[in-house]
Amino acid sequence: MDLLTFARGPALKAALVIFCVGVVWRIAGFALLRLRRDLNAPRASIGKFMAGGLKAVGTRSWPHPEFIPRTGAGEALGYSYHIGLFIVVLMFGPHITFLGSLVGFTWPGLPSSLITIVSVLTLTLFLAVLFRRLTHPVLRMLSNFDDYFSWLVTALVLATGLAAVAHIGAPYERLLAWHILSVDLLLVWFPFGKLMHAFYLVPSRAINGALLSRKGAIS
Amino acid sequence: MARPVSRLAEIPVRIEPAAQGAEPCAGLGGGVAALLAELAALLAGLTDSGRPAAIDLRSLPMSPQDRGELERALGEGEVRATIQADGVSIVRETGISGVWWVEHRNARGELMAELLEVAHVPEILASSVDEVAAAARALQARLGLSHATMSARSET
Amino acid sequence: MSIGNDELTVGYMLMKHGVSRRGFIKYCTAVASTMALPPWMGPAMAEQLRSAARPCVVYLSFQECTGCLESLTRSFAPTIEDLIFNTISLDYNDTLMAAAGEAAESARAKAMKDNFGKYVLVVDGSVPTGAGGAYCTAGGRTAVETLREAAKGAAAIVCVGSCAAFGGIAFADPNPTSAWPVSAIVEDKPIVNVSGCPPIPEVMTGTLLQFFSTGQVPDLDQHRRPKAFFGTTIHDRCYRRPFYDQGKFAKTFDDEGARNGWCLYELGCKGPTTYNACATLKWNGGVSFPIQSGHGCLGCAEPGFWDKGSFYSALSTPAWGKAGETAPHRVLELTAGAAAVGAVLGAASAGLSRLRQHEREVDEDRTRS
Amino acid sequence: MSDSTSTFSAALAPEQAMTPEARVAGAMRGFAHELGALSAFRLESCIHCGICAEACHFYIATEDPQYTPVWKVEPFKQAYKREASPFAPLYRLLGLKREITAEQLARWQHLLFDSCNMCGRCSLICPMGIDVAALIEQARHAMFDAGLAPKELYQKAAHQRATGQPEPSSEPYRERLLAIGRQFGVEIPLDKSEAEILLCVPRTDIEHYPGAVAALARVMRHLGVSCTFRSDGLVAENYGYYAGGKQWQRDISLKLIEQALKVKAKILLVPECGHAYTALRWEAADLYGKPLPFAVRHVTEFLADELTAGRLKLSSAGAGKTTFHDPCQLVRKGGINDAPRALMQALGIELNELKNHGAFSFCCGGGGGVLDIERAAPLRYRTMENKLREIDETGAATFLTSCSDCRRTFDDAKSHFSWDKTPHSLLELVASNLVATGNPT
Repeated sequence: MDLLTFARGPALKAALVIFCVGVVWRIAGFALLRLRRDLNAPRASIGKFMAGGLKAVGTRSWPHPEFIPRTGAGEALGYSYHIGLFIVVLMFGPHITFLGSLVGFTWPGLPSSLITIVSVLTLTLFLAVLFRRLTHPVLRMLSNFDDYFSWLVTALVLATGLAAVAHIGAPYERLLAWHILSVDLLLVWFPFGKLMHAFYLVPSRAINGALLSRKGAIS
Repeated sequence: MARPVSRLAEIPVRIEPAAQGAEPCAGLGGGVAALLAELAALLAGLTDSGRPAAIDLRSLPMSPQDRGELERALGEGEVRATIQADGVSIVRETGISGVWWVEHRNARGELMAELLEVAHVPEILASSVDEVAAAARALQARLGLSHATMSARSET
Repeated sequence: MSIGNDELTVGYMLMKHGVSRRGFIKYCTAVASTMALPPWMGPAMAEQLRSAARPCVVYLSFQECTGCLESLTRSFAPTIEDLIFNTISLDYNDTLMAAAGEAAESARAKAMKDNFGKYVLVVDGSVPTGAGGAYCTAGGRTAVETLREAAKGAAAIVCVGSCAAFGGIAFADPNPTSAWPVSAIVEDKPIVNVSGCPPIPEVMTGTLLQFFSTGQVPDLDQHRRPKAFFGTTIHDRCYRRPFYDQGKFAKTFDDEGARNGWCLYELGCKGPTTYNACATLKWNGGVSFPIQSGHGCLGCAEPGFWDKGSFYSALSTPAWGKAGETAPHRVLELTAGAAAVGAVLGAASAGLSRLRQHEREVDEDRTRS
Repeated sequence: MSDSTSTFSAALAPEQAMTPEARVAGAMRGFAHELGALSAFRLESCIHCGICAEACHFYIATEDPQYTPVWKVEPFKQAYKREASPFAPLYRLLGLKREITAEQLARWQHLLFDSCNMCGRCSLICPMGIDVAALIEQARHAMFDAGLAPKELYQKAAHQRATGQPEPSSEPYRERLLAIGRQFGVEIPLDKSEAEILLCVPRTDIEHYPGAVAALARVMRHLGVSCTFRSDGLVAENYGYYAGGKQWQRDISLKLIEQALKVKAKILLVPECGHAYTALRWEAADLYGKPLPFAVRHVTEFLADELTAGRLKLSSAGAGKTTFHDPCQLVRKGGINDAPRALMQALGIELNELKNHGAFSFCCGGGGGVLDIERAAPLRYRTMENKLREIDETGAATFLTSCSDCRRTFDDAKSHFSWDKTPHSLLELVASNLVATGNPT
């Protein structure tokens, strides 16, 4: 079995299984901890606080104007590489074929040349966020193995993907195999590290938004 | 200006822009310039050491525009030869002496190879020593003359 | 160099068949060009070959379909390569030769004896080793025996087709005949793999021609294939490549994209991972090649091409297990099963945490009281 | 960090002396007690983006990374990963997260108490929507159980739990209250057996701002509502909340809850005190174990409602250019944003808002018990400078707020920095501009 067949075959299957087991394990593992009902009288009606939760999912995507002078640049950097990742992951033809073969439907993609430009930009932003994490005192202090490894795993996927598309450094089938292997690695690591925030983002914002709305406070 | 040009390679290659029409250096025009520079180097090699050389045109990706530009840059020379051997081959000297444009076609007229040869005469045109020898023997045989009589005649 | 006197040179034999020196130079120039050799190699090859002794080729067929030989003999028109191989060099090929039975076998023995250490052994087909080699026997001898014996005196072995080179279809899972490629049986001879199912005829002839003229095995890649032909992927040289770069893909074989000649990647084309010269040399004397005819590359020149998932699923898609294992509903079953396991583990860990929490609280109450 | 360690031993009350093992065990107990799906989700969600630092006035003032809000709960994140997270068995098995140590906890005392007002500004900035302040509150509970509450907070909480008032006074607060009534010529409703509204009073007001106490009595009397103070539940503050003693917080809250039940009150009216509002409005029922049978309201929202209902009329205060400090417990964590502004409008006040106002207001710097922690003063002053600058920049002559602790903090800054402004109570301003509505009392 050659490397590519291994990467997109047994390795991918195993990674997918580990991913699913891990993600559900992790979510169930904390969601089933005890949950106490809030007995304090709410200020807002249930409808209002549910709405507040939904609203927070959107509004927390960008800092409140009061915070922008201090955080705007940092958040813009953070979001821009995420947007880049989304474009590359979801809009590149071969990726759509990959995801489509798993879910059973496809959607239109973007020209590969555009995707290449976006991924180069995204990789540049990736280096920028790493640089920032290494140099910003707060980030350096907060960062642990998870932060750097999650960065590495994601950056590897991006870099190998770019190399495969551009045919740089090795024969295509080896680059593609490395790319898919790096995706396998990412899937395996996903449930164990901070990448889980992809699943947490919406409910976390919604819960905090709802709880603040329950008090009638701004979220 | 005063310094004499002693080597062919020192002659700067300038590409004449096309008389009319499209941008002269559009597309892969840079590739044509590089090709001309390589030819200049090969010509220098030919004059210095007598070493012939060739460039396989099929190995170079060229747009029709590039091709036109290359043809214009090289121009037409005086010699044009046709070889009939298992299909037609056409050998033309370009406007740059020593640079030959060679096309080989098979019996069905399909292009099999296309080269720019840098040589005094492309090897394929010249008759080879053994062929000449064989031909001489054949000719003598046709005339019914032995080798010995031939040489005796020339002595007298 | 006088060829007139030496009746055993290639040049003499070509001349006898009406091929002039210039015709031969021209042919060799074209071969060099297709092999991406330096242009001066063409005439040099021609000169060397013309004065070279008549080469001897022994062509053995094992577990094969004769497709490779078909490819070789159905190459365009009666040509120079046809002359060189079929007429001049070929001393044994059980399919093509007029002789049969004992006569054929003794012709082979004679050729091998006369040219010991010098002949080129061309092998077509994989070598079955199961059931004591009984799956492929000729004249009461198994393929393994025949191959081992023929390999002894060979200067080099050229494996023609993916079966001889990599085991091919017979080698595919579950490999019922325990078939092996030649390289698994013969280990002490230079081996050149000219893979493909079948290989391009010009690739076969070009490889042999180069060996005859230089007496040396050409530069080979990791799979022992001549780099001259297998140096780039189909995808690299594909005329549809711009559509790949633009992200324009045919989604079905009869959609607008297919009619417009867009890239067949999503229809399972293996061009990007297949090293062969189809996109440049093409087939049938340069008429076309599969992608030009609207079908993706199957990757037939690559090892194990039969076992790499569906020909019609894209390279970037998952491929595990048997056909249909990666269909969406099967993937859903797989992930749902995994998720159920995860849920059980998660519930267990939450339960454990709660228990530990409870223990600490009991501990707390005990401390209090 | 040796200096922190030395301060921590100095900052301990004698009854908090514990062995390191007992400290860790205590912290883990407190932590286990606190942990539920919600707090676990908050700990899970942090992506280490560091953005919360940019909301925190301690970080903004010092640019010292250790003041990053989420870093303040780092030991508890670590404990969570090791003890209760979904992969906790793996963490323990592979030794990926160490057990927290007493030394580590001691270091974090400074971060959890001295340099956090629990003002909740970080909870508003987090892009993942984590309520960081809620985590810090829970971490304080564990610190309390580890015997690591700062001694000022611990002692006041202990005293309040035992006696009802956070510190001894020359005369009991009941007497002080009556004295204030006599001093300001206002009747103090005290120890009525039944009343619709139970009143209480900030200790800070009794000690420092008797005018505010009188103002509350005056306004209530003006409105003619049935209300009373109760000698057995007089103090609004809850030092149990500050110190992190959850059980103590409950005991202290119960004093007021019991009195409210006793007088069959419909409303427990929280005076101008921010954290008292949080403790009673948003936490008391949970500690009590069932929903409270009465409403908990802050005096500003109560008065604003009276205004809307037409029962309260105010004359123009003639206060000139004015700015207002939103106490974080009321606006950001309590949702009381419009009430003080409605009152100020009724008072004819031209409000010049601070650059960061409403829910985005910076904390005064004294909240969360920080004002009481002596060693925290230098850092607190440093942090306040930004706030004072914002107030100055409005160019307002009058400076109002609606929390006596905020007021006390600003007063303290006034003497420390020789600052030229005096914080005033919005309630007092209301009390001095009451207009009769023909609603006889």
